[in-house]
Amino acid sequence: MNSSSAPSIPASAISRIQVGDQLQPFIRRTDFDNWNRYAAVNDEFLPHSMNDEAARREGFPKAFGMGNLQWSYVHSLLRAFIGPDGSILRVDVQFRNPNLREQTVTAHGTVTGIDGTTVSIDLWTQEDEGARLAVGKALVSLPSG
Amino acid sequence: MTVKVGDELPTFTRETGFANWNRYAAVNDEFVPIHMDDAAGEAAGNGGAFGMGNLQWAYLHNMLRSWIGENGEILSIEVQFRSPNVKGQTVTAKGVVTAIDGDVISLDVWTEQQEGTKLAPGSAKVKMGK
Amino acid sequence: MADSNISEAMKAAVGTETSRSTSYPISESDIRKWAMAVYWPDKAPAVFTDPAAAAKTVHGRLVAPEEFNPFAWAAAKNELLLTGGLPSRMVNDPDSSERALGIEGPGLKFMLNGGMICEYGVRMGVGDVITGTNSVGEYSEREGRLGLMLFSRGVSTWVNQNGELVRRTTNTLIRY
Amino acid sequence: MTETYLNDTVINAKGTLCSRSVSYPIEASAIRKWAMAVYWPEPAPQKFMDAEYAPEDFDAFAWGPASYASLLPGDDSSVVVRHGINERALGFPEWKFRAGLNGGMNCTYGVRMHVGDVITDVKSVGEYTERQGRNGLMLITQSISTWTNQRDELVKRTINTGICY
Repeated sequence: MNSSSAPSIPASAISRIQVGDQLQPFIRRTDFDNWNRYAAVNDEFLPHSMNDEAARREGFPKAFGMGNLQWSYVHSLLRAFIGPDGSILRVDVQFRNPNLREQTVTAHGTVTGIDGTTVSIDLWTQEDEGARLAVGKALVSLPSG
Repeated sequence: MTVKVGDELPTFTRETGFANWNRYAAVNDEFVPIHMDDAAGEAAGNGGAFGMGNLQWAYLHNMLRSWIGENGEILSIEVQFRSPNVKGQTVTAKGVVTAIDGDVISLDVWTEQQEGTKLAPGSAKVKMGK
Repeated sequence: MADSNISEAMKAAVGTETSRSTSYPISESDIRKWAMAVYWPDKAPAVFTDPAAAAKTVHGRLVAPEEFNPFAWAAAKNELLLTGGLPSRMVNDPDSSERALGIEGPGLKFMLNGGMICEYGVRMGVGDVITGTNSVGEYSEREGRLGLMLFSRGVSTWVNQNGELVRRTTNTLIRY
Repeated sequence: MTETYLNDTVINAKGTLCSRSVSYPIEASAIRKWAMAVYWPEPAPQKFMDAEYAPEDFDAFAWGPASYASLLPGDDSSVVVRHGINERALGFPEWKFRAGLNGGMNCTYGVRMHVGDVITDVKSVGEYTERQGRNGLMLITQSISTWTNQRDELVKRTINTGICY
């Protein structure tokens, strides 16, 4: 876990951010509990996310979660960082590996650039062993001050 | 429509499994391990995950609503959950008229699986839509 | 073995609008439940569940999480702009996006969600009615661990009832 | 071997009002999704898609109440009991059961629920009985849930039966 020793940054104003800052990670142990709730709100009832057998038929060792939920985790990570008055301008994510049942998924972000009140961030989600599930970039804007 | 004692209602049928149960959990916030995880259902002695009694309840309501029509009324309903609704079962909600008293119709209602075993037997009182 | 799965017809289709949907008005409970689900088991932030807390933000009202989908479950209106078939979300068919265009698909067997890019405009909030238009994005391909992989993109543009851009999403589908 | 579950506290609790929950206003979106789920995979009837009124079985407290208050002396309402009643706050024995089953429901309907309705649910203790069964002595619990709308009209009264052993 490469962020555990780094300082975590609360909802912020632009003046307190520096390149290299790590965002406070967003962590979830993932299982049917999370996926079925997500399916509930997004009407995304996929057999391979509800049923181990169905996932095995598709060649995966067990059920796996929606890319869309990784997407939400990344947004939750960004929202905590920007606070209620910041905005998310752009997010770009690729899904590299399936989020298998019972993995603990951690969403991380690192500040890579600051331009005026716009902050660029590298972000990713990883499982317990550190393998990256989703990787991407974001642009957010923070309140000045 | 003239209703008489002994009339059977048009049935309501669903093949049941995670696809129905998780949708029901979605609207009822009923995310219980025994309903979404085979291992948890097995640990509870049901050989796998099984469906919510509340969904059997909803299926009985669906059947009644379609029979009584737009302006009908379900006055009361009562069921017992006798047997678990396990994955892959085809569940059918059925009803039969047992008595008529003025405009109040009494019914036996139940859900059964494909072999005819009753899962949730009960009774209801309804008024037909005018 | 084909050198490319991208036909001339597929190239020509890039930019075509395929479908348009209009949402039901976004309600408080849609936002509340979305936030509860994606933050679970923690409590959802008050800005998504408490109109009074939300009123104190720059938005001045309850707004939805950025990734909220007002078309989940049902739309008030769905229009197919092409006659070839259903939008890809409705069926589990790797060729459905080409089928919708009335052209032949590459006939690949497997598909994966390759990722998405989203650009955000104004926030969605209670009462907003969103119109989403889907169009065909660029195709590309490359040799990878799963053989020749086809990358196709769908572009979805959402505007609110005032015609303001809410977001533009580019989804990448990987087929092999 | 348990000889009886029914001590005086349990027997005398019958009829005790336990909690009052108030729902969020019912929204068209909740009615629509409920109907879509219970009719799935067929489309829900149009009247529910248009949210003319809610299906009878609709739960206005799914996904949580807007407010919850225990009516039991000494209970600080910190434990929100959605199903059944707060047996601990009632001072019932801390039974250790191997299984708890949904035994059944009995519901009497009044007026329909519509968009904008705010439902109040008052839960009370029903009859607790016991019976010798295959799995030993079973406790049969009843909780009663009475729903009224913002005009104080009865929406439904439900008796939930639980079986514990």
